[in-house]
Amino acid sequence: MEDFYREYILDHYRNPRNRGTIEAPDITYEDSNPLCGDEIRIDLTVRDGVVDDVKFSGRGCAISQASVSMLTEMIEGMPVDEVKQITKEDVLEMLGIPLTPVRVKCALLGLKVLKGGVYGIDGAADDEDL
Amino acid sequence: MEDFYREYILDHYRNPRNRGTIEAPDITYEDSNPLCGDEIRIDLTVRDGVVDDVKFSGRGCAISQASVSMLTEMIEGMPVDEVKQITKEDVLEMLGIPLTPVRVKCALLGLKVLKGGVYGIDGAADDEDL
Amino acid sequence: MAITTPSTSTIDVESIRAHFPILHQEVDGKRLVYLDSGATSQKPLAVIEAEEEYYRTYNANVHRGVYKLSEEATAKYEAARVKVQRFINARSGKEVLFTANATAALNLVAYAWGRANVREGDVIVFTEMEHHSNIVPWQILAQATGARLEFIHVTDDGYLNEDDIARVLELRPKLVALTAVSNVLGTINPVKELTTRFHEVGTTVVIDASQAAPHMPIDVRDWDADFVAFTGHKMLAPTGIGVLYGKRAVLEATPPFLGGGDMIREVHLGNTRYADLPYKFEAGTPNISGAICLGVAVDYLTELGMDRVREHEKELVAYAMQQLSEVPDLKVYGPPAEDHGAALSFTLADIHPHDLAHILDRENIAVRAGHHCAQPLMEHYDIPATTRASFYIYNGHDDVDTLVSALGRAREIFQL
Amino acid sequence: MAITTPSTSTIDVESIRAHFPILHQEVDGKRLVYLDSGATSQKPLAVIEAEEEYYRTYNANVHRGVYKLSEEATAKYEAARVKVQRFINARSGKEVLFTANATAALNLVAYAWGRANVREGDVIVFTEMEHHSNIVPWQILAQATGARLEFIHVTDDGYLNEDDIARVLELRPKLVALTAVSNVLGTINPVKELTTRFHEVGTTVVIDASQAAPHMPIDVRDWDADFVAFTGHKMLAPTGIGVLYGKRAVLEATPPFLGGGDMIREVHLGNTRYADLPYKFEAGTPNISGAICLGVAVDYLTELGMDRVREHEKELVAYAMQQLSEVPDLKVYGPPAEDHGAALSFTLADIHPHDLAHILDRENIAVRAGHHCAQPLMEHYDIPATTRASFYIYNGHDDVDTLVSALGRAREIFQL
Ligand SMILES: Cc1ncc(COP(=O)(O)O)c(C=O)c1O
Ligand SMILES: Cc1ncc(COP(=O)(O)O)c(C=O)c1O
Repeated sequence: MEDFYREYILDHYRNPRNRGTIEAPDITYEDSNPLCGDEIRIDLTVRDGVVDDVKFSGRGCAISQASVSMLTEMIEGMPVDEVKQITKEDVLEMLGIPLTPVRVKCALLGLKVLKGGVYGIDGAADDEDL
Repeated sequence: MEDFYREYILDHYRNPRNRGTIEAPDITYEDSNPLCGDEIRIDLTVRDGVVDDVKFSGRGCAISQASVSMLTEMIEGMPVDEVKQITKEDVLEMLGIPLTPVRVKCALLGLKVLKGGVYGIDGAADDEDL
Repeated sequence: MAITTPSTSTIDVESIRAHFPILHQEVDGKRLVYLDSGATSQKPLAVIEAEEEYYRTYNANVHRGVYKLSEEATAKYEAARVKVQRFINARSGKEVLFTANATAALNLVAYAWGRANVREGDVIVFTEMEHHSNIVPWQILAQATGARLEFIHVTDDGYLNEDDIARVLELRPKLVALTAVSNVLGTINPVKELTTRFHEVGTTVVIDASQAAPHMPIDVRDWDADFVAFTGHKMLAPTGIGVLYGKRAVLEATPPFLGGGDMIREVHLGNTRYADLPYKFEAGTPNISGAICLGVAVDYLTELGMDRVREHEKELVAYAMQQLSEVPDLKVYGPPAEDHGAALSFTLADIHPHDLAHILDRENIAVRAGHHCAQPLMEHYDIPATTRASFYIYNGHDDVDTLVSALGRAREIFQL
Repeated sequence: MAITTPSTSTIDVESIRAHFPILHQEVDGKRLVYLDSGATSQKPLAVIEAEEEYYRTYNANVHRGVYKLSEEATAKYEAARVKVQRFINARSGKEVLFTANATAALNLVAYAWGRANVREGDVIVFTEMEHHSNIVPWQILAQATGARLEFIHVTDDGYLNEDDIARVLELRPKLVALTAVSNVLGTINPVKELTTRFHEVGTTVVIDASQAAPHMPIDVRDWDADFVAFTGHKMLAPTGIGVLYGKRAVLEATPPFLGGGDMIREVHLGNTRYADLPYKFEAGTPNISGAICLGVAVDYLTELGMDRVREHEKELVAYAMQQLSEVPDLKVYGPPAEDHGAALSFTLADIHPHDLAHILDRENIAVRAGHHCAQPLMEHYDIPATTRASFYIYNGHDDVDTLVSALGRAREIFQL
């Protein structure tokens, strides 16, 4: 169990990075995990094709919150084209903990919202197409 | 099996008594067995509180047809008040053959229609209340 | 009548029967000759045991549980959806909705799609050979919306009337409801061809595959129909589970039907956002064990091979038709074996089908007698009822032979 | 918090557990502590075996068969209806309709009764503690008809807000939908009293008894509500079977909902006459084995005695509340034990319920985490979710103790 709720996961859960909203974002998207109700919104500003600022809001479990918090750290300063390339596997690797199918959904909610944003509404809102 | 399709049952099936309709009946009623679709109509004339003439129409299996045929014979000349007293058991005894639950419904369709008629529409149209 | 009698059956009936516990029961030393699979099929041990395993080892509510049992139940439930998807060759599991039975599936279309799309004066078409479950929902829809009903009648030899088809096509109907295989006449309808013709005039096509899915390969992509309904209990699965296939785009555009748990994304007191497909149409706790067992049934049929199932039944129906043609005063309904599914209806002289079924039951032969939930068809042929023998993978020539000799006995009892 | 701790429990949990095969499984040497019966109950051997027996020995379609198997299936199916009738003290089997689950039952009312009776401007009331299945159908109905929704909110201690009740009574609503027992707060609502008050202003009363029927005696005649819905899988029966009770006169006056086989008396191409109660509302092949097994479940509960079930759970919930009150940072929702059903919701510090349920699962404790299909209630308390332990006849003090010590472990993991 300690494997799972590692120090850094709890740290991101209790001290999320980039938490908040952006007043005039270039991209904003939100979605929820229909099965648990957790919801996440991500706001982005983009300058010269690169993520300039990113903030997230919403609530959820330690896994979904730590995941989105780490994800925002990862994409700060990243070209949007590269953001589009981020895969499930990248996120799961970043988290670095073993996950059951249900918890994978928690872990990927942030990515789902991010992709929904960078591809434009409905772009990749679909689990299967993620 | 010969127990079941006795000579007189087949006789009533193939040579039904009182088959037909009455032009200006005092009482007419029809109903069907919703589960098999068999339908029976009975027309009656009443004089001085006594069944004067009775005819039946419709179609069905040997059991339902024989039963209604025998029933019409039974009630010709019977006071309507007595007709109202006829019970399930009377009909089953009249038929004189062993019946499974499904076939009991066939056997009692004629009585159900008769009761529906003499009690007035909806009077005893209900299996449970028969 | 065309007869094909291959020397070897492609399906080994004896080895199949070994999988069906109910067939091993005897009454008065007579084995059960079950010829009522058109009403409901018997279940192989694999299905019975899958149900037991579910309740003994991993029963839990699906989708919302974080614990192991619930994860396992959810995984198996969703795996069953994928099995069904492959069985009918749907593009995605999102196109496969679990319902209570075929009736619930057809009503889903009539209520959800129907109320959103059908307007006063629109034409709704169904055929004279439909099961009541593919008639009454459209009557109720027509009453609620003021739509007009039009019918495709049948010919005396059990095919759809081509003149009627041409006539209703000119009306550019909003919807046509058509059975893939008649449960009374056995007629196998040309679903693909008719779907194409109706699509050409902009008609939404609903196929009742209740008597097709258990008996022959079905390919919803090839058919191209908008909706396809069928029912688990006729294809080796338990009662209480059915399927509605819908084209994804059509389902996306259709509002939900039943409201409740699982079909929502967000509920507030005053309004609600609905879930994605397929959950939008699956309100409430599903029949979890039923769906899982339908998956097992589909595995069983797939392993057998639906082509072989069809070959087996075609041969058996041909044999039955030939044998029955030798019973005096017996009349068989429906097309010849090559266009004929697994249901065979007949009448015998003036013996009422109820009496006939009763007599056959004394020989431990189970057939169905009645209108088979197809009263308009009975009206067409002006008969109150038929006796129906319907076949499946566990039936063989011996069943036909037992039936035919019992029919002789019925003739004696009725002094024919 | 009021605590009652009788020295002897009225139910012998150990002997009950012996009847539930699933409870005998261990994971890593830890026995299953199943605290999610509010989502779905486990099944006793009697039910599992009844299902197996059905498919092994007398599976057949009901109502229309003349042969032995079908007669037996029909007799057992109808006997199950009578068992349910007695269990809820309905006047007649005609008042007991089998449905797929509680959700289908509530939607039946919303579609069949609702579309026939609710007009633009009418008021429909439900409470803030309803399950989505008793919310969304009324939202859909309101949208379709132009009716207005009004709500009875809850107080912070988990009761219905009396001011709201008084307020909505003045609106003389067309319909009120009310849960007998909350699946989140555990609140046992005064169904009889509220039914009387709503009847006085002419309101039709729909009771969601999904969390009541499994856990306490219910008497629909005493309640006097017009409709009562509940679901089999929460009361020892398989998935895919539910019940709608309706007062006979109300059901007689209600048009049918789903159209299809079995619910008809006579079908012609253009029109149909419907069957009598209860068949008018049971279209298509029912969940035959599900209904029969619900009958067996009802037998099991009746033999145990619903009064004793309630006593057992009241005592257990009181014990659990007391034990949980000793866990730091833990907050329990809902009323004290005497007004509290078998579901107990709580939050623990800043640990998200999903994480908590996950940690408990590692100890082989099954609880539910989430909004429990009651999002409006979550909004009321301004929490995203709760963790819910829900009890049943096979739970005892040992389960509570295991839960409490695992909660201590969760605190450690989360460094509280
Ligand atoms: C109070 C309440 N009502 C309705 C339901 C819905 O039951 P089902 O999902 O079986 O339709 C549930 C359970 O999920 C419930 O707890
Ligand atoms: C052609 C056809 N359609 C629909 C149905 C209805 O199936 P179910 O009763 O399982 O809903 C049946 C069987 O009864 C059928 O034979």
